[in-house]
Amino acid sequence: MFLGLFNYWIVIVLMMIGFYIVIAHGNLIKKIVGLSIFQTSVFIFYISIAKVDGGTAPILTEGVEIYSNPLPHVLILTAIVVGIATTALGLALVVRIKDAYGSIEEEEIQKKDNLD
Amino acid sequence: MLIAATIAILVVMIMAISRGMMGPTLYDRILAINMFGTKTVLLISLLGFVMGRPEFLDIAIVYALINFISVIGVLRYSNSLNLKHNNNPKE
Amino acid sequence: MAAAIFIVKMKDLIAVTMMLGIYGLLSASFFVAMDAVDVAFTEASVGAGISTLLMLVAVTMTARTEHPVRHKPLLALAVVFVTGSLLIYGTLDMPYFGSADAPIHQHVAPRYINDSMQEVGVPNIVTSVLASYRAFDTLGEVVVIFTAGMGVLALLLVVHRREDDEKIDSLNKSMHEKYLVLRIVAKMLIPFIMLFAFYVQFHGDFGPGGGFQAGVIFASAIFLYTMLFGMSTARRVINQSFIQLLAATGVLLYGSVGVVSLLNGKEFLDYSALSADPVSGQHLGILLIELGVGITVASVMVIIFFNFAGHTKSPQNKENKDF
Amino acid sequence: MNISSALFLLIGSFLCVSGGVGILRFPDFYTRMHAVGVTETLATAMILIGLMLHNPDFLVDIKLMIILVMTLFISPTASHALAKAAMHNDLAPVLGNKPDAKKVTSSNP
Repeated sequence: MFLGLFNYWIVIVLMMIGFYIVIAHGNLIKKIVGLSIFQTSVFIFYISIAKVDGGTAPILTEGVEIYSNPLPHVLILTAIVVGIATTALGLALVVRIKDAYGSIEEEEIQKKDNLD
Repeated sequence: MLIAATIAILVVMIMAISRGMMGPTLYDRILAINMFGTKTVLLISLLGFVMGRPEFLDIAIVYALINFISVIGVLRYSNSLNLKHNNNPKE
Repeated sequence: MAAAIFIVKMKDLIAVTMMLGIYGLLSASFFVAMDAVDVAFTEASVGAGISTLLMLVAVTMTARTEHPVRHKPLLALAVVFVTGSLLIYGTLDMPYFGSADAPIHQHVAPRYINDSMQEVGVPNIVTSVLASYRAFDTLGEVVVIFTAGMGVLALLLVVHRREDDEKIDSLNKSMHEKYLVLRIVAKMLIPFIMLFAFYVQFHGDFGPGGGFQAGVIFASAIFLYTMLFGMSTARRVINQSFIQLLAATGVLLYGSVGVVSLLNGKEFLDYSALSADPVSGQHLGILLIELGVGITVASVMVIIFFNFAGHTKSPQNKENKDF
Repeated sequence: MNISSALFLLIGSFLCVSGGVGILRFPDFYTRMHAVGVTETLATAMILIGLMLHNPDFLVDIKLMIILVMTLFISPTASHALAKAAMHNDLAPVLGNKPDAKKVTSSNP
């Protein structure tokens, strides 16, 4: 009966994995990886709700009546590219932190801050 | 037959993933990625035919290109990484 | 999806990056299965290629292995578990997968699907929604990308000292022997990749594709060149300040199309003002806007990559000076 | 669907699966790479030819052809680069029946 909700569950599992990585790991690069998994789970969520049974890709051709919903596709398409740009920004911050503190582990950075 | 081929490719993809997970060396993982990428190209072209709209092969072309670029990139940077590893122990 | 679970456990960050690459490929094939060809296109070029590369460069610049977690992850696990079960409880009211009468398919989507051919005249609905109906939104996205590129520039800018040509040549020669086969194949492929990027750019009205994808593909061709022919050679070919100028030009082109339509007495980014015939005006507007998007995305990606890859070298240079 | 196309697809799938078994079962990196590198190129070619025969549309055929040509370029090149990089970084192959060699392979990151 609940089989129709399967897609949401996959999304939630992925999202939670990403969330877990972000909160439980101290390594900053690992945190960014977690964020990007979280991000992808949101993409999958949007795309899966856009799917219509029996529909095809939203590019008009003759003889096809049912199309999947194009709106989420648009939103996600831009979100992916924006996502990579922001990820790059995050990685740039990590690199600078490494330059400044010599480490990318959260705890070591905090220790160094406390020493100052 | 199309569907059979799709299933075969899916099985192979699972095999490649498991090698990527087990892979004792870095190169095993790169190999797994490379194989996975090629299989994705095939999967996408097959899926286009299975779903009855084979116009979307552009995606497969992009995959083939990007796969190559990422493998080259990985190799290039893993090389520089290993050099660093050799230098570091002295410090 | 197992790849994601595995990422949690891995300590070796490079292996994590590899798995992220596989994860990107996997999610893109999922998008194809879900009819989202445009999205799959983008994810293919971004998720599988560029993000893996950037991660890898960042990993090489920082540390390779992750420190073991000292505190017990039980609290985090509990938080995750509670959030997850609440979310699952929330899904029980959601419409079933693939049902055609879900609320999302009731409001604007039918209008986009039924009327876009008359109003915009572009078969690819995703492109028409992206560049025409929601053009203002897309302008915002482009500005975000531009800002991110500028942020990376501000954080990682390496003042490029021009190395003497002899040094570049000698470096080039040593690399030439090392990467002989790769270089030849790359030389054959790079023009093709660039050509393909233009095809994607201008064919976006009819098939999957458009400015975002084309920009990323074009940038990846330059990445390939940079990786195989060295940073300094690539910088000789592509001037950094020129690229920065291009990034700004793309956004400017987009914005000025909007202003032109404003001056012609229509609303901001209403392309029917660009030409006497509304549909051809739409065509022109979409073409220009996609071009702006493509230029900005490509140049921002190149800026990001150049500064990341250039940054790797600067500590070594410093060390050399210290000795 | 005509018989020739089905035959090509069948051969391609078989090669794919054998490559997959190879990557899982072979003892060290070089043999694995051999298994993948050899089967992958041929399997891709077979499947793409099968699809070409299956499909009447000219444009789609051209695109399949482009993919095929590019795979024929890219796949061996990637294998070459991979093997060369592994060799450069002193990844020892497992030779003959020396169980010690395996340790060297696995200890190398």
